[in-house]
Amino acid sequence: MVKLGERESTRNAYGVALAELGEIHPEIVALDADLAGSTQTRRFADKFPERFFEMGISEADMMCTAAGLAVSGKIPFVSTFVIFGAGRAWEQIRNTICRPNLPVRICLSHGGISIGEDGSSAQACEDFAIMRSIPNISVIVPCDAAETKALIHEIWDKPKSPVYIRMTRNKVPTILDENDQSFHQKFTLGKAVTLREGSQATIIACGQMVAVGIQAAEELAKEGIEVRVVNMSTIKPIDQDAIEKAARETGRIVTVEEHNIYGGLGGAVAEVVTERYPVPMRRVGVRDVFGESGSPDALFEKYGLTPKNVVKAVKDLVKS
Amino acid sequence: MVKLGERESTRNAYGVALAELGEIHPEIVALDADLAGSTQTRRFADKFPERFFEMGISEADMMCTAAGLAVSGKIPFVSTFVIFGAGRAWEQIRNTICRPNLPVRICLSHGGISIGEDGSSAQACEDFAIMRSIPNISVIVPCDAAETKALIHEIWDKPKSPVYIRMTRNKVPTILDENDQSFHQKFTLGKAVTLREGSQATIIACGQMVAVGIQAAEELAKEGIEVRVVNMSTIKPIDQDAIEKAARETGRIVTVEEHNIYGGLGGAVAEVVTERYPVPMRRVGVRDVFGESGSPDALFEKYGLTPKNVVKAVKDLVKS
Amino acid sequence: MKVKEMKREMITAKVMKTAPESPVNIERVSPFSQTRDEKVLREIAREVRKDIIRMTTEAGSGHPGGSLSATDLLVALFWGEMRHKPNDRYWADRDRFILSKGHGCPALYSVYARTGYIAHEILPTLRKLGSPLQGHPCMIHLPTLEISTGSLGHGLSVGNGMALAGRLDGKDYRVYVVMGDGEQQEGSVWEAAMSGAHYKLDHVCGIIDYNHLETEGTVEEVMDIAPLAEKWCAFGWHTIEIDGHNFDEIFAALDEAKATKGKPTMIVAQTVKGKGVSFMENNVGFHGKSATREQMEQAIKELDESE
Amino acid sequence: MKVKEMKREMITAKVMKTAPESPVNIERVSPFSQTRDEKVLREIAREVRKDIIRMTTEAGSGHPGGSLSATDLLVALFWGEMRHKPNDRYWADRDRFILSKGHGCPALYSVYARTGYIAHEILPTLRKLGSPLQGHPCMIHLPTLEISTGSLGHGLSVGNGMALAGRLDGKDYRVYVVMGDGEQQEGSVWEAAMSGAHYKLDHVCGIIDYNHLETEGTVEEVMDIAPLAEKWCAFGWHTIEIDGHNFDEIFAALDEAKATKGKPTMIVAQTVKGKGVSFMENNVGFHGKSATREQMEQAIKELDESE
Ligand SMILES: Cc1ncc(C[n+]2csc(CCOP(=O)(O)OP(=O)(O)O)c2C)c(N)n1
Ligand SMILES: Cc1ncc(C[n+]2csc(CCOP(=O)(O)OP(=O)(O)O)c2C)c(N)n1
Ligand SMILES: [Mg+2]
Ligand SMILES: [Mg+2]
Repeated sequence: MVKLGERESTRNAYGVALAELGEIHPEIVALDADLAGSTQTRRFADKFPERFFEMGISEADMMCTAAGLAVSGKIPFVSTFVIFGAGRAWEQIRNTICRPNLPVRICLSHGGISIGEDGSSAQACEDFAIMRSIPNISVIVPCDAAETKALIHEIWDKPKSPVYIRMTRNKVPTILDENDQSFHQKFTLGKAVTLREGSQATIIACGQMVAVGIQAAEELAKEGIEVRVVNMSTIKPIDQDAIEKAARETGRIVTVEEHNIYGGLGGAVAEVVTERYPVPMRRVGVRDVFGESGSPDALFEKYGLTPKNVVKAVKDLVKS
Repeated sequence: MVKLGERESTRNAYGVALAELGEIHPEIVALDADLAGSTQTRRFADKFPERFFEMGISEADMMCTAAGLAVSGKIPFVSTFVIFGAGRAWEQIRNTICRPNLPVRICLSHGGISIGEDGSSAQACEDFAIMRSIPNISVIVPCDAAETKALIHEIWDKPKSPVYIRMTRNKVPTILDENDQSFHQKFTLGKAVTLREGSQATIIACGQMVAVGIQAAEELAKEGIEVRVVNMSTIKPIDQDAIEKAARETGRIVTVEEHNIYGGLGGAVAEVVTERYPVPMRRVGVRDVFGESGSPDALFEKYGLTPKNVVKAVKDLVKS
Repeated sequence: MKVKEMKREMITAKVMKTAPESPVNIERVSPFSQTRDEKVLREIAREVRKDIIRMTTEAGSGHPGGSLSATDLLVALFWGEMRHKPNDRYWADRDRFILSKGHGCPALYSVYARTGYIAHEILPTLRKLGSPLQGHPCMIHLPTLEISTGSLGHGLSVGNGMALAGRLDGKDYRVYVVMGDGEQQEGSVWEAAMSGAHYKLDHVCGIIDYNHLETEGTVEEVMDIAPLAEKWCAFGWHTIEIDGHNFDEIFAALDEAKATKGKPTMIVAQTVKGKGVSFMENNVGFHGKSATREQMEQAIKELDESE
Repeated sequence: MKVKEMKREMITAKVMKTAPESPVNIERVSPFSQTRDEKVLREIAREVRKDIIRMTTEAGSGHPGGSLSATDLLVALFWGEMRHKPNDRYWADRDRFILSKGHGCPALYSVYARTGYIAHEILPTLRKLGSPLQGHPCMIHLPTLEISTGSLGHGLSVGNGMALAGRLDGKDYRVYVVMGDGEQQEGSVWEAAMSGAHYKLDHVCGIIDYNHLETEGTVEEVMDIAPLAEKWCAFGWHTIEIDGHNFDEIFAALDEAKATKGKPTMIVAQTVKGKGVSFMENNVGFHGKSATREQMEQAIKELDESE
């Protein structure tokens, strides 16, 4: 049984993990753009001030500086908010990190609408799409703090190519698998994890929407609808086999993401589904609109990212 | 019967159309970032020097300046290469053009690998994905010079929201519909055009890949395989009905685009297909790698964007 | 005109039925009148500062520090400098104002309320779901805004665009853009600097709220921007350094800007982050955090008691 | 050492079997030796210029103008300044070179060939399918490159990153970055300027190829960057203005840069676009267009006959 445990933000776990890794691996350096307190790279900076580079509000410069460090043998972890990293510095990431295929870890926080009260200028719901369209880079969206920690430890030095990680501001429940308390420790790049079995549909989610998917599955179970729940934390390279298996075995797929319904997880899954084993899908996500100020929960409600929305999408498929 | 006519680059048609429109509509202004000769805004600049703003190699500044002009009642046409406009200035487009929903026309040239010898730093194959993930913006990829002209005349003042147009450097054949020589003049935002009928599969293409799709269809016809060919010049808002119709009536879909196979036209079609009427698909495009220097034709050959590749994809589906 | 009276009349502006182009509609008949009287302006600024404290505490988040440092600049512009009509917000000849450091919007919202663009009653909705007062300025939610901001480094370019449009249209409106000092680290600011000078946009006047703090500490430590005035000079701007809390100096600079032809002007205004509230002054802790209720009471008291 | 002899030996370097990390492999045994002898350098520069003309004409595209203007700078750096070993390209202590104005790569490729990093025979493959000599420098295709470039405005930041890494590793290598004058319009250049000064990267030396032309015309008309030296000064760089075709001045500036402590140095080198070929000099038409075969012959003749 999957349970939702204590709440912790993924960015917090990132900061803790980075500071831990810094102790062991002197080649790790970190860069931030005047947001180290928010992204939690401050934890690394405080421990290793000489390996931390505060770049000021200059995201483009930060990405290319990281490239220069990487090409000189360092493993740079680069952080800021998603919108300013993946967005403002997209072309720097594309041309000077991905094109030369450098091992930069682009670990951005405050993605999605859960950034909340700051409003739409920072509520990036485009990052899955814009990052996964670039060759060479891996795209990872951890579902909770524990997975974040496990993945940072896993990816710090492999792959030797760029990695993008999307984290969020708010505290999210830790997902506990009671049969396998430690499933997070097995984080493997490109491998989806099935959190719950079910035969009538599969919910494929990432980030904090995995917990939403689990809640939806539980509600559906009460009504006798048994759905599989898959944590697709790696959006690229995506686990095609897990998707095909879900399509074959459950015949229906609902994706859930804190992202635009265009081009993100839903799009990536649809690409695989249509190529491997076409089945009907629903994509739960932000419906191609800008967000606004509000609490994360109020926004999830307004923008359709609640268990209720997922339940509705599953039922929609099951009855059609 | 559809025939391939004279060759002209889409950017050339754009420059001509823009200069024509400038004559009629004094609210039109144009901006470029030291590439007006290449993007063809030079034609407008020469005629209306006081309404042309050369911004130098400052794409971010150019986009936000255009926003300031738009909010003051002008209709700005903004041009540079795709990689420097959609890429370098992505966040400016997102936050200061799309977020306030301003009628800026982002008309970028030299997209895709057909830019040729300049190599991978400028061969943007991510723009469909990164532009369509932003709310409010329309994404258009004209198939030839004639369509470019028609669409520029259509969209210059409507929608009142941002529009992105992707053009290419090389000369591409004009697509002539012998039954309806003027079909380009009917360009309607969001409406796909069927260029050829067929029942065994549908090729959905955009940009210069439409001509490739037509050639593929002709080759297939010789082998007795009749496929529909659809020009999906509007990638967003995408013509969902045309896609559903193709799925229902032909049962198989092959998308063809000068773009990464992730997140672009293929992704957009797969999203609709899985939601509306799941059928098997193949996505012909650049297979998530960076391009390189070479002639457009040599690159199309090497990166799998020839009629041969489309034929293979269709056969793959038809026999499976 | 007595400020206390003016204030009372100000807040009579009411939220009215929705305008077609906007989710908000505000009756813009207001008794607003302009002045450069320092005593009056200081009273207004005091009220604006109180609004800022209340709004952000009520919201439980927001950026009080940079709102307080910019307050006197905004008050000077809206009451003593800009040509504008709160009861005709789309007046084509109005001077344009852009808050490029969008996170300082509580100050702007208060100024909008106290000049009569919006109802004072809506200030407590800051950052709440459905409010026109978004966490960062959004013109879709609040059409009074000249442009949406929030991502640093965009505003000056937008201002240049408005200035180019004005020139094309033969209008003589001026464009005012307030930026942060941390914001100067964005390269796009320097692109805008270059093009503003290149196009000789002497109807653009930028103001830098040089409060020496950004999110993570002092600007000097995070990424030094000094010598700032020299940079703007080298980029071809007429540059004036002033005390950003001294109305005489602010107006002298604004007048000088207006008199300067052939190049845009940048006013580098030395300010104090958190200005007016003892425990917020020069305290980086209040860059992006609001006061607690108790702190709020204390702050209001201090402001009320200050001269 | 006679230049003619050196040249002959240079081109004996052969393309060898593929190295594990790269699609290209070049035997890097070369008789390369460094010198600041002006006569020798001028001969080398002449040959580099001939290579540039031949390569771009052979390719039918490319950027001869900006390659020719940067030639003397590159020759000075590789022959007379930088610490490097063409037969040990990954030598950890080598000085780093970044061509931020990546479109000028024909000059760099020729320099690589003539110093022995790559075989001279591969120069005619420029811009052809499968060539290590991509239209814009790509280190995946040519690992000799320190970084891939082609998108303007990235190189100085990358150089700063290399410099920070060198400092962390206790190495004393220096980093040289050549930029275009049009490139100065990119805001990210000024971000890099700020951080280079902030981190006191005195082992970074930038050089601006101030040829006064970009794609669409003169830099002054397109988007003026003057006064350029003042800008770099205001951004905290030690700034030196020189004639970029005068080896004495180039070396004096490079020496001064090395002697400057506590701040990075920017050398503003006045150059002539198309330098060395009469009909290309100051001709914007040859920014992004190669010479015809006839023009090529003419250019080679001119170069051969010039002193
Ligand atoms: C491009 C961009 N990067 C980062 C941020 C996040 N951010 C918001 S405020 C701020 C600090 C701004 O400092 P400053 O300009 O000095 O403003 P002030 O001191 O006036 O509040 C940062 C980094 C942003 N809004 N935009
Ligand atoms: C970011 C970016 N925008 C546009 C271009 C296209 N481009 C290539 S060269 C060039 C002009 C460069 O001028 P300059 O820096 O003066 O170079 P040079 O005169 O030395 O050739 C432009 C606009 C580019 N490579 N990168
Ligand atoms: Mg500040
Ligand atoms: Mg130049």
